[in-house]
Amino acid sequence: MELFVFVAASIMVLAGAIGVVTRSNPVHAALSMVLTLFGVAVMFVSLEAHFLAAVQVIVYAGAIVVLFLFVIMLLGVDKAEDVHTEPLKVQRPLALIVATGIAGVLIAAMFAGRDTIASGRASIDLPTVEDSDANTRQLARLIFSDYVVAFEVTSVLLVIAVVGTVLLARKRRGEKSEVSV
Amino acid sequence: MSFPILTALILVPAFGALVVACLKKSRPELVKLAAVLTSAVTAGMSIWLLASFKTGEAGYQFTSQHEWVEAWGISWHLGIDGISLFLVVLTGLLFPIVIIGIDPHHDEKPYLAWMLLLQAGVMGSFLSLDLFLFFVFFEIVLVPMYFLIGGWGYDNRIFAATKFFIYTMFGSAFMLVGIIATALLAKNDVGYFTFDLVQIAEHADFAASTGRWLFFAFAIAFAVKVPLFPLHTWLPDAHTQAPTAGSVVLAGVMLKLGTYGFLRFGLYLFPEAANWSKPLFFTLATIGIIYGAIAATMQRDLKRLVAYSSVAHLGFIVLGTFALTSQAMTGSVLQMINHGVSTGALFLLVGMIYERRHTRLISELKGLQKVAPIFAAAFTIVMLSSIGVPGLNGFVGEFLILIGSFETARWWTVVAATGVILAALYLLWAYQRVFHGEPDEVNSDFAELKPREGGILLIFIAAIVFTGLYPKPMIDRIEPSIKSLITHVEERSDYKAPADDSEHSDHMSEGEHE
Amino acid sequence: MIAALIAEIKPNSTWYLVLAALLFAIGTLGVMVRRNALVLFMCIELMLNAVNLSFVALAKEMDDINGQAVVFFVLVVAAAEVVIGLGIVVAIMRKRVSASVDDLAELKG
Amino acid sequence: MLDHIWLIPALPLAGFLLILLFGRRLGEPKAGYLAAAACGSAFVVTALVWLDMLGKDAEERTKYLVMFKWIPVGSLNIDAAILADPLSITMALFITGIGTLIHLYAIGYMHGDPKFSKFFLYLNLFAFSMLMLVMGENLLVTFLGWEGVGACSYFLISFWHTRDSAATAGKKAFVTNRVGDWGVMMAMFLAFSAVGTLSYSGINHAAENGGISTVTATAIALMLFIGACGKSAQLPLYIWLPDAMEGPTPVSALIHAATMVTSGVFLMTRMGPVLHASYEWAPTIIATIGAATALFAATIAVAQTDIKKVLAYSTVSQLGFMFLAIGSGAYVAAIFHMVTHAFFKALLFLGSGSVIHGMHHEQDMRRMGALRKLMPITAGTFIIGWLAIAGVPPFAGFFSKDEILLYVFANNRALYVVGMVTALLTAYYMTRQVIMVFFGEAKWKDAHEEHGAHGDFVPHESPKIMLFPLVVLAFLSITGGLLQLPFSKDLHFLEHWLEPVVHHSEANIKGTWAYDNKYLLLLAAIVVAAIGIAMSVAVYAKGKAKPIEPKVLADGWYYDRAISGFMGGPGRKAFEGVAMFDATVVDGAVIGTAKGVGGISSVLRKVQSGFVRTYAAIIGIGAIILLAWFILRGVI
Repeated sequence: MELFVFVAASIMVLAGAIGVVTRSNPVHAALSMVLTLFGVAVMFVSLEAHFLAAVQVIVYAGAIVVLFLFVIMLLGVDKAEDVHTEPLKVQRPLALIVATGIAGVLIAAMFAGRDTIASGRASIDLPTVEDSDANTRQLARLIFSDYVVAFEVTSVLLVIAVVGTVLLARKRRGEKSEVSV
Repeated sequence: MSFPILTALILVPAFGALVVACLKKSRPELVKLAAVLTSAVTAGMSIWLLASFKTGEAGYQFTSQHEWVEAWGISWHLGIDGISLFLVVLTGLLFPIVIIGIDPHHDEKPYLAWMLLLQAGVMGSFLSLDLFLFFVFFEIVLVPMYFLIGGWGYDNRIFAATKFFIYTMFGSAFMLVGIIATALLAKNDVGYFTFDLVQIAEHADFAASTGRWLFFAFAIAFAVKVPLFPLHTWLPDAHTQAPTAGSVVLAGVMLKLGTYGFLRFGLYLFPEAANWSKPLFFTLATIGIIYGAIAATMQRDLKRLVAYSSVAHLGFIVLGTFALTSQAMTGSVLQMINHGVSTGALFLLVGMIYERRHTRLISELKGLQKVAPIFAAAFTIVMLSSIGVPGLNGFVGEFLILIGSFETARWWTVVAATGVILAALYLLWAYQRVFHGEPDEVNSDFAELKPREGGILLIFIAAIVFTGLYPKPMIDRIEPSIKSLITHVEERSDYKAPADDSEHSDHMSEGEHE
Repeated sequence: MIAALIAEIKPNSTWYLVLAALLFAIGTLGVMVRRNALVLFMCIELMLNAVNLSFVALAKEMDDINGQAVVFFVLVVAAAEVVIGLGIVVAIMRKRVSASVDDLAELKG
Repeated sequence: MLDHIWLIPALPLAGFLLILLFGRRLGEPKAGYLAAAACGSAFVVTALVWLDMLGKDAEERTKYLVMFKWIPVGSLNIDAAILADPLSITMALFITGIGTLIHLYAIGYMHGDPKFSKFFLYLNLFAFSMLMLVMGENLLVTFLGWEGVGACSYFLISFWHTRDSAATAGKKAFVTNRVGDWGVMMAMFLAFSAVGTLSYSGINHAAENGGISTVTATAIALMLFIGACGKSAQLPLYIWLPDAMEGPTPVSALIHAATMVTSGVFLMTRMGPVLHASYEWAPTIIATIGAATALFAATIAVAQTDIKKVLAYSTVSQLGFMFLAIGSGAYVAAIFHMVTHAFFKALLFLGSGSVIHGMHHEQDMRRMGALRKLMPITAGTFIIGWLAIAGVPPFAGFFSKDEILLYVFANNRALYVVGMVTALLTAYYMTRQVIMVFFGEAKWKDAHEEHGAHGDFVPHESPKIMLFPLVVLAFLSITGGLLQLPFSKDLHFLEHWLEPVVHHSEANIKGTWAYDNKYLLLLAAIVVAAIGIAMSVAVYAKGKAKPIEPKVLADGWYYDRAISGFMGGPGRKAFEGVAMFDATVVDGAVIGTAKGVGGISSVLRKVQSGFVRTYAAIIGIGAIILLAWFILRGVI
């Protein structure tokens, strides 16, 4: 059963990812990304990170992707990008090599570092993850105790981001926008 | 607590620069007034300093010390002794003369502000007794000079200014490393972390190899500034392209930062290394003397010629500095002033020629003595001073340097003295081509000296003649500090100064008189 | 038999990590080949997701919930980043028509 | 009076300052009279001092006067001090005396020159410098005067600076003298490091008492001699003196015949004890160079056609004689000859100046002739000068030259022969000059008709103010020999007078063959002079033989030309090479470094394409490399 879930989720993730990279229309790309994000959420569930799975769906698929789509629609850049030509000649082969290389070294690193992971396991305090609420409770306890400062700073960051975006994107007086809302 | 005269010497021109920068451009007379006033106040203070300086004392006078960055041992430590006294006075007097006497032709406001900032920087460099403070001022000096050359210079000014700036920065980078390393390495000996020059010099005891490395870090910066062969090539470009005032200040006081640095920091902090490396400096100085003179002979541009002659003259100063005898070193300090006065005056004169004829090329000038005899006479006196004719200031310094160096650097001195012949050659040849002969059409309406120009030159000529005939007041103030420096070097290295057998000579010269 | 055998196989953390590596590689590939600024952002999101996935997988592997806490923060910061990024894109789009990053080459040496 | 010796140099200095301030306002001829008065009063003071000295014992004739401490640093203690002793007063007497005469002469000679007052400004400055030179108490004060006269010489030679040749000659004189100055400076350094003082009394005292090692003494003496070679125009540095004739003739008379050029002789005399303390070959070198110069210059003088050039080479030759005397230990004879030479050479120069003045600035002797009738006083005095220099008794030159030859004979007979040949040549070329200028046919008529410049050109006698000095100098040239008559020990006035200064270093020739047979040598000298005159008369007056004036002699053995050729050719090329080296190699290294950095940057900056995607790829490559590195190192 777990294998089936994993394979299905993997296909979702990879297909979505490839879709993002290859679809010429940004709207399609954004929709492909939703597929990936769902796949990852599924995996979170199977990895018993229920809270994160929920957040993943709500924040990413719900908020971020919608934001993307809004911006695409707003700016009217939904016309297809010409993905068949590449003005920079070396860019595509180079990108392929680099991407393959990164995948390669990451996997290699993973296998090389397996022992470290194995040795690290015993030394860490294990939170129990049995009932469905436990994960959320534990995470909440952790965030509001050990990570409370980081949490507060993150909230400040979000406020700044909002204010900053409003400032960036607002129309200045006298400035004629090419995009009418 | 007496009046902090030294601090005032730095802050008054700096403040003047600020005021000038803030004044309105539309009121040029106010701007000029502010600049003249602050520089005159500085001049007055430096004269007061000269008058109240205690003759015959070796140590630092008028010291003022305040913590600046306590955690790093940096302090605002100023002081003056015989070595720096006349350089400070020269700085104090040269700037008002230049500000009053030379017209920048355009953008007077920023020009004056930069000049005053330059004065503050040079003053600070000569007065600092803290390594870090010195470095700050040493670098501050570059900025106004860069803008003066770049903003008010001649055709190729940007290139020259950039070359000047980068070349000097290159040297300073080594010194910065040297300064930090010195302070860190001296921490154990001194007992606490400090950049204070006196504390480090008196207490630190560097291992021979360490001291040599540190010494060379400093020496590169100073050698570039002096400039010592083969690091001299920024000088002809900077001098040629700089506006007249820039050249006068550059030759008058800025080059002395290098030679002064050797005395104040090189010898004082690292006596062992300086003593060990002196053959190198003798050789470079001697090469500089001969080489600069030969190169000067063949220049087509009057300003370049004077610039190369500076290379030669400063070679004498470096030779005297490292000779480590009281005659040679006193002569070096004296020659710093003399070179400032006579080469400054030469640049002033060349600037006047340029004002009139809009060329500095020797081949374009001819027969000026016939149409402007007083101008030619002034040029002649300054030229003879530069050649080193006795009775004028150039000779006193050169003679003292050579007679002192003869004791410790005999063969170098023998060669260096031939530079005296070459000096006559290049200056007289240039003089002949510019002033002698029958003036051609373009040169025949060359204007005679104007009263303002004559007045300024008169100050220079008075200084030239007075120093040449009666240098004793200067020597009396310089010598004690030099002697204590030599003692300092003797205590900390295996150098022994030649025996001071004054009994012998006194018996001869005074016993038989009357 | 085979089905049973297959059912026996449980995907362990390595599987997830390999998948995360692949996802990350695809994300980088996208960053390198796509010109549309918005798609670029999406690819960056993919890469972030890859990292998140590996964090969660390792948290399970090592029984350490700290990994999940990190993912939580990554999510929040990613959201902030997207907001700012899209704000910048909007600001740029005011000045020019194209969303292609190739046109934003003013810092060319 | 001895307390007021400072007046001697101070008076010309005051004259200089007055003319500097008011010269233009005074104008012609007041400025000239002021200058002459300054110099003349200095002469009066000197004479008074001299009389005062005469009244004292020999030991009390030395007076030091310290004006102020000049350069006191550590053990070096130099006073601005002057010294009056028999030697310096002798020098001062004839400097101020002849100087005054020449000042007067110049008032006439420089008549109408636009820079009249400036000329006297320089002359007074020169007189001051020259007096400082001879009255200096130490080497440095002397050096002050030494360079001062050099500078004045430079100003005066290039006085007519619009003429290129005058400007070049002035520069040449200064630079050549500087070579000599290098020697003087070296001597000062050596003396200071050996003795610790620069005062004459200190150095000479040490030299007399063995306080200076023989090596050092030799070095000092030879270095001083290099300086003397420069100033006194000896081989190989004589080249500037013939060119110095570009200056106005009074300058040639005062500076380049009577006073400045003899300062080398003075300095060697002053430092005689040091020369005495050196190796024996050192004086021999000096004597040999002196003799060589004397002969060399005399041969050149034989073929010169310029009236002043003949006298210039003659001066070089006579100065060679003086060094021959110095090298032979005959200091008194050297000074004696210096004084008589000052008389008759100044006379000859002033006479030639009078001729040039009368001929409207014609200097070529081939265009003169038969001037004795038109310029009787000039001719008469010139002839007296000629007899004096040719060594005809009882004129001054005869006695002084004979005194030198006596010592030379005792010292080195080969050099004596050289000296005799030179004496013969001297009589020959001076006779030639007198004949060409004052006797024979009047060639100036044709010459000027050819040019057509002056239709009714007739040479005229000079004004009285120019003739007066000629007469005085002619009188002195006749009687100058009285200073030191060879006949009896009692008649050696100069020797007794200078005794306190030279007693230590003066050679003792008593008992030598030469001393015992000095009348024989005297007779030989007369014979030689007579032969020289007779030969010249035969060639130039009677036309019995063709004149021997080869081009090689007229061109001064090509020595000067070789030097200028070298300086203008390879020397200049070498200098240019250095300048090129500086521009290309030294500065090239700097510029090259800058260009190199710039070049590398311009390659590297291409990496900054501005394409974000490319940057991403590069980051990716970097990440791969880093990770691969860690994996391979086994860090992970």
